[in-house]
Amino acid sequence: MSAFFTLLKRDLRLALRDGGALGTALGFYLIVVSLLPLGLGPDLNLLSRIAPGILWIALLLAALLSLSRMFETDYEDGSLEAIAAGPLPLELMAGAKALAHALTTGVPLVVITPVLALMLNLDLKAYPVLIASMGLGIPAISFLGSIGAALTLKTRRGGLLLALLVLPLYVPTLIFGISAVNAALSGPQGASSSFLILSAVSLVSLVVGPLAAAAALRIQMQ
Amino acid sequence: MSAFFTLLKRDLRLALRDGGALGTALGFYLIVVSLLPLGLGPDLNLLSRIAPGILWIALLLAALLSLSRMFETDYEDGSLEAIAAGPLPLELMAGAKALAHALTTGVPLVVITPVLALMLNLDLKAYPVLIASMGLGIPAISFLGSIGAALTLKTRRGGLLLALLVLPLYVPTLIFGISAVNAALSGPQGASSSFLILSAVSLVSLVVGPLAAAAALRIQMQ
Amino acid sequence: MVQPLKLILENVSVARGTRTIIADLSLTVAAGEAVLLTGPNGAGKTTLIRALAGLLAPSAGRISVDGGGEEDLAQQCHYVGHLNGLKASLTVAENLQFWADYLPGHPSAGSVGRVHNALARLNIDALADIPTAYLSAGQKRRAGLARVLMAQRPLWLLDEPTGSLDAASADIVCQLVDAHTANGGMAVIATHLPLAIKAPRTLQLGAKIAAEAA
Amino acid sequence: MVQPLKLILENVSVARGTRTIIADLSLTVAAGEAVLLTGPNGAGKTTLIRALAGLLAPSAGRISVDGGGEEDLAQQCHYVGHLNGLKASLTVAENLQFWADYLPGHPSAGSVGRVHNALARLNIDALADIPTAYLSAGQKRRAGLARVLMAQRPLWLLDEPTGSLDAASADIVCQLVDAHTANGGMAVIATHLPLAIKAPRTLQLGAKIAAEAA
Amino acid sequence: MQTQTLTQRLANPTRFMELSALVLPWLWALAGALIAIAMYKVFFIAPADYQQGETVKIMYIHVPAAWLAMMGYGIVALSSFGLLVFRHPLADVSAKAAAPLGAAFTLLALITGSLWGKPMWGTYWVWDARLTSVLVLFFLYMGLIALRNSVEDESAAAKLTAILGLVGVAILPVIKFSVDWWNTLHQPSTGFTQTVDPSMRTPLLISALGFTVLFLAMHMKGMRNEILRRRVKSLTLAAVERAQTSLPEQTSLPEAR
Amino acid sequence: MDLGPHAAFIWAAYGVFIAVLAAVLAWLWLDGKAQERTLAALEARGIKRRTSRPMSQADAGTGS
Ligand code: HEM
Ligand SMILES: Nc1ncnc2c1ncn2[C@@H]1O[C@H](COP(=O)(O)OP(=O)(O)OP(=O)(O)O)[C@@H](O)[C@H]1O
Ligand SMILES: Nc1ncnc2c1ncn2[C@@H]1O[C@H](COP(=O)(O)OP(=O)(O)OP(=O)(O)O)[C@@H](O)[C@H]1O
Ligand SMILES: [Mg+2]
Ligand SMILES: [Mg+2]
Repeated sequence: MSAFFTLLKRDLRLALRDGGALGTALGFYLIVVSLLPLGLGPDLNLLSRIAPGILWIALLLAALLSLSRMFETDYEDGSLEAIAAGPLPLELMAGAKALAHALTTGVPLVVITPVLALMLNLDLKAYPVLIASMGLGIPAISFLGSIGAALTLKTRRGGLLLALLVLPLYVPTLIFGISAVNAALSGPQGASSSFLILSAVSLVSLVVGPLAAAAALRIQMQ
Repeated sequence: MSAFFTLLKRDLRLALRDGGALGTALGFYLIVVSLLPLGLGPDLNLLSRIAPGILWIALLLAALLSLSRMFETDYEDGSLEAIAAGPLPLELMAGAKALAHALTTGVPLVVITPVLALMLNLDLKAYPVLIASMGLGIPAISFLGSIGAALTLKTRRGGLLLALLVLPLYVPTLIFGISAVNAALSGPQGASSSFLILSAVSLVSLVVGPLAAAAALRIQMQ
Repeated sequence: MVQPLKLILENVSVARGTRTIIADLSLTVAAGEAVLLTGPNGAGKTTLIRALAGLLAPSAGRISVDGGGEEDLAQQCHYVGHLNGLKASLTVAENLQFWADYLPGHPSAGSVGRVHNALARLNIDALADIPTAYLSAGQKRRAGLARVLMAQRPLWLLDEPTGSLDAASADIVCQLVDAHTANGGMAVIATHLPLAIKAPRTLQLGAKIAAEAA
Repeated sequence: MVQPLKLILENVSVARGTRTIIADLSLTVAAGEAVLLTGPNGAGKTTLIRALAGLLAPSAGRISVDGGGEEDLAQQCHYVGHLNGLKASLTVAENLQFWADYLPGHPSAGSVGRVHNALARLNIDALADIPTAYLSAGQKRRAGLARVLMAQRPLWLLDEPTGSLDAASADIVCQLVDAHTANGGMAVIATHLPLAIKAPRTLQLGAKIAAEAA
Repeated sequence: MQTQTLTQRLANPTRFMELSALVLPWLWALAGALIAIAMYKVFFIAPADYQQGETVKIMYIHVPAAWLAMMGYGIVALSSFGLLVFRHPLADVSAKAAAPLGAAFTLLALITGSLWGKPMWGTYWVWDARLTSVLVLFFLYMGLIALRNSVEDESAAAKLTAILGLVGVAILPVIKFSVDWWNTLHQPSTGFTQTVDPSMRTPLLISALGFTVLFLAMHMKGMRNEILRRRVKSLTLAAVERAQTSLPEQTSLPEAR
Repeated sequence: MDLGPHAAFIWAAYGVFIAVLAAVLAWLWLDGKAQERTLAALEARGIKRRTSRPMSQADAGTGS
């Protein structure tokens, strides 16, 4: 297990040092959300109505964009092979990288969501549910995303492919994430079933993600 | 001038061969637009009302995402230096790269816009204006974007930075692009002033973009 | 002293794409032996080394390490290829520290001491706190090679280790290899340059294949 | 026959970051001369070559090519650094074809013939239609070096050209350099290996500087 | 030695340090006095607006902050021009010192504006042209600071930032005229300072003047700090170099011919 | 002083204003002090600038 944390620590440090991963995603999120009213016009009612959906989609896209780098930089500079030759099973290695992605990308995105929600005039009641649903969705995003990242490792500029592969996997997360928020807005008890399903999706992806990603990596490194 | 076209041809061929640049952008555009109804619910009136704004923003983001590669791949494999040692002034070189970006990213994005507009139930009247405004905006996007690409060339994962630097430059394009569409929807003659300004913005960026990008590249290659 | 081991190749063939690059090669490397792979460009040196590192599956035959535990090939070797496996934004010491912590423990010293030691042996201790992005080609190479000292493993697989090194550094690398083999380790090294290694065995890879290719 | 030229360095200093790597160097390279830069890792060979290529501005002093046109330094030289400048997804021939078309014309042959010629001289014509992604290290290097034949320029700046080449290919490169200097060209070559070039001048860069650095 | 022009003399960092040491205390004092007068007038003399009530008091800080946000960018742009075109040795120091100050005042304009917007418009934020363009200005400042921080080599960072600074000037007219392009809740800027009642105009002008002087003083102080930082850096490097020359020398320096 | 129903907004605005300005001023002051201190320490160790050119580019850091 100590190898797992060593790897995790290194990835976190690299993310901090390079700044880019976190930065890209956060900046993108901020920018998408501030461009939106420019495009849709300043109608606050309209904005507040579409706010949960917009925020969820923007978050998903921001996280998606940083996925491609999950294994790529290590592959390009030769460290992925050396890491794979280390003590950690490839599954745990993929898990560590996905976790690092969740921590350096997902969490900061969720943390600044309230500020953006304010600018979109989101109903105050919706804040806790929105944040909670996003927090629950983050693991699914990063761990399912790792599958796509591993599959597209060697395709140059695999951006499209990655997005195309991962998007269908994200649909349940997105649907239940948003429906949790909408349910909470309409009644006090409505959200709990959506939350249950969301958690289930996340749990499943915690298992499936690393397994599939490791299998893909094994083939990629041939 | 023949060197300019040689370079342009090479960039176009690379874009086709690698597939990625075009692919990433197109895929991203498609995905954003198809996620939207999932996030906002299937209310067609709502969708058609926000369609021009959404399409413009999604196009902008899609183009923005592929910017970072404009000079980066050539810098990383050492060809940028060799190209700079060629017959073309750096300004024209930057111009050729921006033009290649416009042709391989901007144009395909504009071309598939009608399909996506259909999915969002955009008012039929708006199609020609939307396409025209996007077509007019494309040069501004690529040429202003080249400034950001050159400025962030050496910063690792300059994604955020690039977006942060370029977004403010894109605001006028976005505003006038959308206002042209809205004006056309409300009356037959309304759009022309927006179109004029949009063309002016594009023309200015055709000049400013290569100049600033070349200045930045000169510093980066030191 | 590592447990005496043997690297055994039995009728190994390795293909790249659709072409068979290495055909029906049998070879035994005993503990304490160093094998130099030579041959023209495109002969298949890199291909063979990657197969030994478990990164390419042989299309026929079997590669195994005999006498060791049941860990697989990759866990028994240090592979340093054309790429150095360095993170440009981390300093040299941080890069090595990661490997020292990540790779399973080394009996003789704490991981910090081990890094320190390796830096000194490769004569890059003055560069310890510099991000690797700022190193010259040879300095990067040495930092990359230092990884083999971060954990004790029986088999070293080095692909043109001295390509961008000056004579003094190349000697240092040869001494490291000598010390490793003297200690019962094995090494397989692809090289174009004569290396000042004690008693190397040389395996010349097919000029024929290369002639086809180039 | 190229017009006789001279490369003149007057009291040139070059800094990297804040450190002066090359201090107060004066040097004249006459037409037909080849200069080998040697010295330990980190001595500043790459730094000097990049300054000659116009890619690093000297912090003091002046670098100029005398007797040529008024084009600037970068236009007078071919610089092949540690990187090969190849596009992985284009074939070897396509890569070279681009340079042949892009760089200003060569009197003797059409650009297609020129590419063909260069491939043959570097003995990689069999690889012409293979994407460079699939080449071995030495094959890539040769494809990268072929760029210097794509346009006639008086000054060749090569950074460790033979690093990953086998002996035969290294000889080919040396012959190319000889032919270039015999034709009145100049060459400055950083290298760790002895090169079989006719009558080279050697410039040993400071061991002192390197000792500081490494 | 030619006689130096005034700008040449000011260009000399040593001279700048001497001059600014003399001027700076007076600037601080002047700024403090002006702001004190303004605040006295704001809280004890100026009337409440018949429409906006007492919330109009926010104006006396909001408007100066907004003006200084734009002035800050003006300084950045001018300095960038000075660096790229005249290679003025102090230009980059000035640009670097002005960016965080401008960003701070932009943030203040945004925050005070929001806090004024809630009672006036019923919301903290609307996406109208003026507010959005000020937000964009804030992004631009962030971009300048982030770009400078992310480029390792200081002189390259200076020049790259200057390029961005110059390209970004386009934002200033956008902010100024954005109110005319878009239907907007925000006060149009034309002639407000002329038409408003003197009982409110005088404190506003004094307040604006006071904060402008404060800005200039802070900018001067920031430039002094930056010059000192660069001196420290070059001295540290000298120290490192001295330590290194005491290393054993192995062979001679590059052969010179 | 009665600031009417929206007093909280006025105080908040002034409060934030003062806080931000105070933070900037404190940063400027502390930063200046820190630079002066290190400079003095270096000079106390007898380290002088290599070039005594008063207009040296290194001085302003704009050298290329
Ligand atoms: C976050 C919100 C706000 C921002 C970013 C903002 C920004 C600005 C800017 C940039 C200016 C200077 C314009 C110029 O000189 O051309 C300005 C001036 C002004 N603002 Fe705001 N503002 C905001 C909210 C408000 C609110 C809520 C009010 C009052 C209801 C207000 C009233 C004024 C007034 C009266 C002026 C002076 C106009 C003039 O210069 O003639 N602002 N604001
Ligand atoms: N990914 C690949 N796909 C297909 N063929 C490849 C691939 N990589 C290398 N080859 C081919 O396999 C052959 C052997 O390559 P290899 O890299 O093993 O040579 P090498 O002996 O290491 O040469 P060098 O001395 O140049 O490094 C070459 O002809 C090369 O073109
Ligand atoms: N981008 C950079 N920034 C700061 N210092 C650098 C940079 N690149 C190289 N250096 C330093 O400059 C010195 C000279 O490097 P250079 O690459 O010129 O050496 P070299 O002689 O080519 O060595 P090698 O034989 O290893 O290629 C080294 O000490 C190196 O650490
Ligand atoms: Mg090889
Ligand atoms: Mg070098």
